[in-house]
Amino acid sequence: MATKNAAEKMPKEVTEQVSERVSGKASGKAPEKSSRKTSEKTTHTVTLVEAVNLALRRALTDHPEVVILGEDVGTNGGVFRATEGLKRDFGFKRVLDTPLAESLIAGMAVGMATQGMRPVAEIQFMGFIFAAVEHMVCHAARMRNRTRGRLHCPLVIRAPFGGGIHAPEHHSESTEALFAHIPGLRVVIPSSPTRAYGLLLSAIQDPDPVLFLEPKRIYRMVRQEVEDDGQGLPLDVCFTLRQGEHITLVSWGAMIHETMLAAKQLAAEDGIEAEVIDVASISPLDMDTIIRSVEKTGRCVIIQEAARSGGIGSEISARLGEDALMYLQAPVQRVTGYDTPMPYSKNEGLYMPCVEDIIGTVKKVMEDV
Amino acid sequence: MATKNAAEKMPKEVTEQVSERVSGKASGKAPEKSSRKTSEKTTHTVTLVEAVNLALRRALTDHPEVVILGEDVGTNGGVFRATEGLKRDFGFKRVLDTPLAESLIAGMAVGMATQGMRPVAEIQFMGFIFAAVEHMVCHAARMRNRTRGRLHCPLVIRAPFGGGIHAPEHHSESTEALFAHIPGLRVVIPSSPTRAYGLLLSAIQDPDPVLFLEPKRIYRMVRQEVEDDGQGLPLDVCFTLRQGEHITLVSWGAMIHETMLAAKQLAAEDGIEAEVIDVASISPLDMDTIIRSVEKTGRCVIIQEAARSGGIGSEISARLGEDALMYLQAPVQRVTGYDTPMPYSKNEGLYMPCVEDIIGTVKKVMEDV
Amino acid sequence: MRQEFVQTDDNYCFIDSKGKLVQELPGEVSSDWLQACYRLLVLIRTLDKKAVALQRTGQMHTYPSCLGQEAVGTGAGLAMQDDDIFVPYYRDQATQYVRGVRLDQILQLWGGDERGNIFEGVAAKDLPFCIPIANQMTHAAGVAVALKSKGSHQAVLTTCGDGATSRGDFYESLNLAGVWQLPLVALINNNQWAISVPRSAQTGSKTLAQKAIAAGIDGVQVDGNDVVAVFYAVHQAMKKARAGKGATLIEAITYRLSDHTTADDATRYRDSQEVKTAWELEPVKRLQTYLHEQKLWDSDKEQAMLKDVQKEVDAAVATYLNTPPQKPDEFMTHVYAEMTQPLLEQRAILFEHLALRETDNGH
Amino acid sequence: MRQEFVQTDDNYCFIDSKGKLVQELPGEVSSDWLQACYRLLVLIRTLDKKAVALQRTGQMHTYPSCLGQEAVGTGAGLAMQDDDIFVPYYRDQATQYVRGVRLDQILQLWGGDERGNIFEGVAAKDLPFCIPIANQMTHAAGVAVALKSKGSHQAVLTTCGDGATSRGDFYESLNLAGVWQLPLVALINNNQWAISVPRSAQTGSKTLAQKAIAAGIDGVQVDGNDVVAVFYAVHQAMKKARAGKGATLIEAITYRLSDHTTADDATRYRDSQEVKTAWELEPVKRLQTYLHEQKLWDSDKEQAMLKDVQKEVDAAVATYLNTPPQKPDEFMTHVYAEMTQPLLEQRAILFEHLALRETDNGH
Ligand SMILES: Cc1ncc(C[n+]2csc(CCOP(=O)(O)OP(=O)(O)O)c2C)c(N)n1
Ligand SMILES: Cc1ncc(C[n+]2csc(CCOP(=O)(O)OP(=O)(O)O)c2C)c(N)n1
Ligand SMILES: [Mg+2]
Ligand SMILES: [Mg+2]
Repeated sequence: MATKNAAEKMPKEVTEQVSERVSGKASGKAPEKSSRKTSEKTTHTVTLVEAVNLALRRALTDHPEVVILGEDVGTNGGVFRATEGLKRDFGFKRVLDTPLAESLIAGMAVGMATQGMRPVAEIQFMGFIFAAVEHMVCHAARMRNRTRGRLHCPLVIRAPFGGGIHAPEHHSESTEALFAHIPGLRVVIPSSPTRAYGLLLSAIQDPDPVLFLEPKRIYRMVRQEVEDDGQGLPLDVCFTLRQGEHITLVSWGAMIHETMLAAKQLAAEDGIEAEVIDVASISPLDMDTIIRSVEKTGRCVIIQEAARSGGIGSEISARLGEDALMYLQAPVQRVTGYDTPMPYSKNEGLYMPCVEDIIGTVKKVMEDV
Repeated sequence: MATKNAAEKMPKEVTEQVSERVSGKASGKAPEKSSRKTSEKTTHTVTLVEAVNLALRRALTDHPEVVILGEDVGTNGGVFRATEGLKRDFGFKRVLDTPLAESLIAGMAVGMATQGMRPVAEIQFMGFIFAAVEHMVCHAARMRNRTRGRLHCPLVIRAPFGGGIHAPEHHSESTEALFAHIPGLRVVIPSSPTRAYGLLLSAIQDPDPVLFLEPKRIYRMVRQEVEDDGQGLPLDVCFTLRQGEHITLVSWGAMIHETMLAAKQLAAEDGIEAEVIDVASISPLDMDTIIRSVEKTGRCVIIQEAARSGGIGSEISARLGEDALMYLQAPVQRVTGYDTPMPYSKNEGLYMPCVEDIIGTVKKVMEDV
Repeated sequence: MRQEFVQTDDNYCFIDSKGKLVQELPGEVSSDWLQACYRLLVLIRTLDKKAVALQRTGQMHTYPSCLGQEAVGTGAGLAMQDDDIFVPYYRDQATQYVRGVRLDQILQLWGGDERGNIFEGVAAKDLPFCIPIANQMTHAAGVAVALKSKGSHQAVLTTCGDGATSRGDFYESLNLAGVWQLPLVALINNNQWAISVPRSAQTGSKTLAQKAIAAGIDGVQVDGNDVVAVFYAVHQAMKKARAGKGATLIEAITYRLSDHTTADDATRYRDSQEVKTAWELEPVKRLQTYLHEQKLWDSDKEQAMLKDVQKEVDAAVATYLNTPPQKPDEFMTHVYAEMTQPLLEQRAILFEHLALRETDNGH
Repeated sequence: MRQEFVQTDDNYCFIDSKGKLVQELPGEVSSDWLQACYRLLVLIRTLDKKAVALQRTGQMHTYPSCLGQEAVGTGAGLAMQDDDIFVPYYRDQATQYVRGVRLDQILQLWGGDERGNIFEGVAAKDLPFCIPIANQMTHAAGVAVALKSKGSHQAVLTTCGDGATSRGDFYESLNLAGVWQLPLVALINNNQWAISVPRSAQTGSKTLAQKAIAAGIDGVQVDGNDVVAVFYAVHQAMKKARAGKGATLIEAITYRLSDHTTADDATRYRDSQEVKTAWELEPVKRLQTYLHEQKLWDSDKEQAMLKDVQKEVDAAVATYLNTPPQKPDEFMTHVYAEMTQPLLEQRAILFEHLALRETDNGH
């Protein structure tokens, strides 16, 4: 199962520019071979969550060692319907409703993975992932290294994350940075149906553990044509969604939506052409693509929904300061959530970065000389 | 119980320079008043771990609501003897040996704290803290905000951390950055006996939850005179341990030791005068002190034992790039651990930054123009 | 050690689903008590219906109905003394109300406003409801430690669902309660479902009560649809706890007649026949029947009570809807006792952003 | 449901502390088996002593002796079939050895070298020992799920200490094993201490075996100092598991005769009299006595065996001490299947730093 060239998989609703870097890398990064031949291709017009479902379906079809597990993933099809119909179509031995215990879910996934299965576990909301952290950090991320390659953990932990859907407390967190600091894990975040499909397939095929975070606010925001061809997208490159020479905007997850809107508005109203990079794989981080863009534009704004201090934005900004300092015509700026818990649902809008915040910050950075 | 002016509490073994900023801030930041008068002053020549013991003793004496809990903290006095003699002297109602369950330890500390107690819980090694994360993130850090101040969580979680003592797997981690990204927590790290005493007392007196990480590699490295006067040190300032005009070295925890050695050697052999800042409270972060120093020196190297990507060093570097860009004469550089699990004990030396690494990096940064 | 543990407890039920007395009522239960109790059940059901309606009309966010489980919460609440501490989970509207949390606060919380957690009076030291499953149980253990170490004669009541019994915190807290003889009572609202996962898929143990044996504490099953049985079991267990005689696990057997929350659609995963059967066991009707048959109740009383209850709920809804919003920076000012330097800086950014949003929305 | 559960199991003990037969040996146990078993116990004790000596002389890092618990590990190991999977904790030297892990690898691991985990042969799919307490039990549950879903007739054996029974993972995994009827056997090495915390302070339950009741699975107690009893209990439980008849929790009652690890000093927290008493129950002597009395053993055989065992241990030590170090970047090359871009960049930094260190040490 080869990784498709990233360019082919670009979403339709955004400017279809892929940096050379991405395409270049992608071809050299085919995930592990499938144990079965991929089935027929079909094209579907789907939302992000439907693309997740499509990828899971494809993985279950092509790889007998794939098993879905989690709370309410079976008969109920997941609280967001990401696993809808999978139990019906693949049976209860492939789609397991577990007892309500996140440490168990992560721990058993580790055990399963060491014996050659490819568990794809769902944590119902990222706010409930903390009990799974011990197994992710101490075992999933280390089994290969600990055994010098004798055993490894090809598992995926999926979790919807982020705010904006007026959910109760603990249902709106963005703590991706915690996991990006853990060596041995991959942390991958799609921001469109095509990328959800391609990245999730690659995550499942990858021989190492992947945390796959799904931006639930945009689960149903747009539809795209997704070719269900079993082809993954590369896990270790950024996607350049829009080219521009004046400033680089870097983001990931649901914030890509606001970032693209801001870029369009800046172009239309102010003649500012922003390059937009979707980081997608926040760990390991593809700094080359970002640095190359900033070398060109000289300016950068990073947009992150998570709390400000110690987020992925800080890592990217730090790396730019270290490796692209001489190209920077203005300080890198971050538009972020705040160092507070996500407010209860009535006030989450206050917390979340929005288009106006991005545009305002970009204009300030453009004025800087 | 007032916070002592930070300057008075500086360790004896290092250059006793405290930035104005620190002294200035300290006076305005007295932790909560004690519920009892502090007892007599005495002076002790102690190691860092003994200073921890002294502070715990003082807190137990002065505050009836303080209770110590954890695994082996009672009769055994803790596996590093941090709680030595406390059960004997304060009784089993004040010093609780808990069952072996970290989620329980953190969860019960939350419950105790909401009812006016001040639990000081020990996690035996930072590598075993992960099961406590759920309660730290979802409850300790949020109880005040969730209840709009009706309840709060004045608790301390102490844990020895870091490598260099040839311990088994999971006994040498430095994952402080995970906690520094959690709003509502404080994360405090002493690097000398005096700071261990003063910061731990302030952590216990603080009305909010504090993760207090003890650099076990230097638990017994030096002795200092510590005045057991019940006075805390401020929790939200950096400590400037050495003044210098050529470059700023920023570190925390055990790495302060290597950083100070490097600074001395650089001064003696190369005439490079480094300013050394001990961040001490990595969250909330006192960037003012660091920025002010870099405005003066124009160069900065950050030394961190933790994995490179997404560490505290990244946050500091990012902030310097954003707020001090025009002062930077060279890119900020980081000397760090690697994006790998800590190697098993035989090879941990390969992973850990050392004096030579720091000096080499500083010289490179000094050459940059 | 292969023997399974299924033993029906003596006081499993007092008033059965037909409204018939199964055994003599406990001395603590008077006719007045029963009538007040009935009003509470109706009030909670009325609030619950209203809350769902508010959510359906966009005036509230996700809400977890307690339909069918009113007796569990009400019976538990009535068994508590003022200075006991309650450590709830999210389906405890009834107990919280009995503890003095206002109805409008309950709505406010599910409307996404933290101020609903500013409890006063008896509930001032109670914990807010806990959403991460079973976490409240270790908090409750900690509260019990605090009470015990103060030498008080109070006890702690904590609650959880049947699904929660699969989580580590459930066992860790009960284990502590056993070995430290804590004044703790843990009440399981066994409503047969954890979202879409039935009780039978959650554990292989025949009862949830028998999980107490792992902790060396007492375990009791009660009919969770009989408010008297719930009250009496909790009452006895709390008395034991207050007397320093240790912890109890109580399994109240009931049924979640509603969807899991307003975001759920239970028809996807459970049989309508099962729900229909469960309706025959529900707690309100049986108490009404009993009161009627005892001549303690009539339709005049019923009408007056319903009107009164409706008025109380309507007033709460009005208060909820008319509560002015929080200040825009209020989500920053309670994170720490004092605002930190980073937060002060970030508040400035917030205000800048809010100004940008204003301008942009203005033009 | 107030009844406590203490029931002595039929096969609690076969050979008692005086070396006397308490009941007929199981058919599976032959004289040859017993002699081989005795050699294993002595071998593990010899290795253990040597390992402590290596640590004391700075040739190894922290080491957890299994002194006194050799029968638990040995009996368990002998009850496993080759294609079963073992999921150990850190005090399982004996079982690992029986599974084919080399003695030098055991030393290598405690000497701080990951290559000790490169098991071959029968143990190739066994997990490395787990240090975070009880985590291995959920891994074992996952392994059991994998075996079950492959339709294999293998079973999983996992182990833990008495302290581990306080941790959520212990209960969560057993609960799953119960409800999913997993082919899992969990064996508790109840050595009475979790570092300094005695069994009595860990839980209020009278036995650890009764914790099985919470999961709806069988629980059994055995004399952990009788290698036959341990073998037979594990053997029976594994057979049941392989037959698809569900999981078992076994509590093996023994004693930690050593310090917790070489970093510990047990005299700080426990009575020397208790240790003395425990020595009278230890597993090696009783088997030796039994063999002698059965005329299956004599001092010639003993001498020959001791010499042989010493030779084997000495050879392992030599291999351990002479193993060349890993390559300096080996701690980077196994983090992911392929080195990532950041790691490639960081390897360059590592080599730069190593060069700096060389130079600096050179002048
Ligand atoms: C740790 C955690 N995991 C998952 C969830 C999502 N979730 C909310 S309620 C629920 C089911 C709870 O079932 P049960 O304990 O029976 O309580 P009930 O809702 O039926 O009253 C789940 C899985 C959560 N809140 N917390
Ligand atoms: C999660 C976790 N917490 C704490 C520790 C530190 N620790 C190592 S061994 C031990 C005691 C374990 O006791 P027990 O389960 O009885 O096993 P034993 O060592 O007696 O065989 C502790 C607390 C750990 N390894 N993992
Ligand atoms: Mg339920
Ligand atoms: Mg033990």
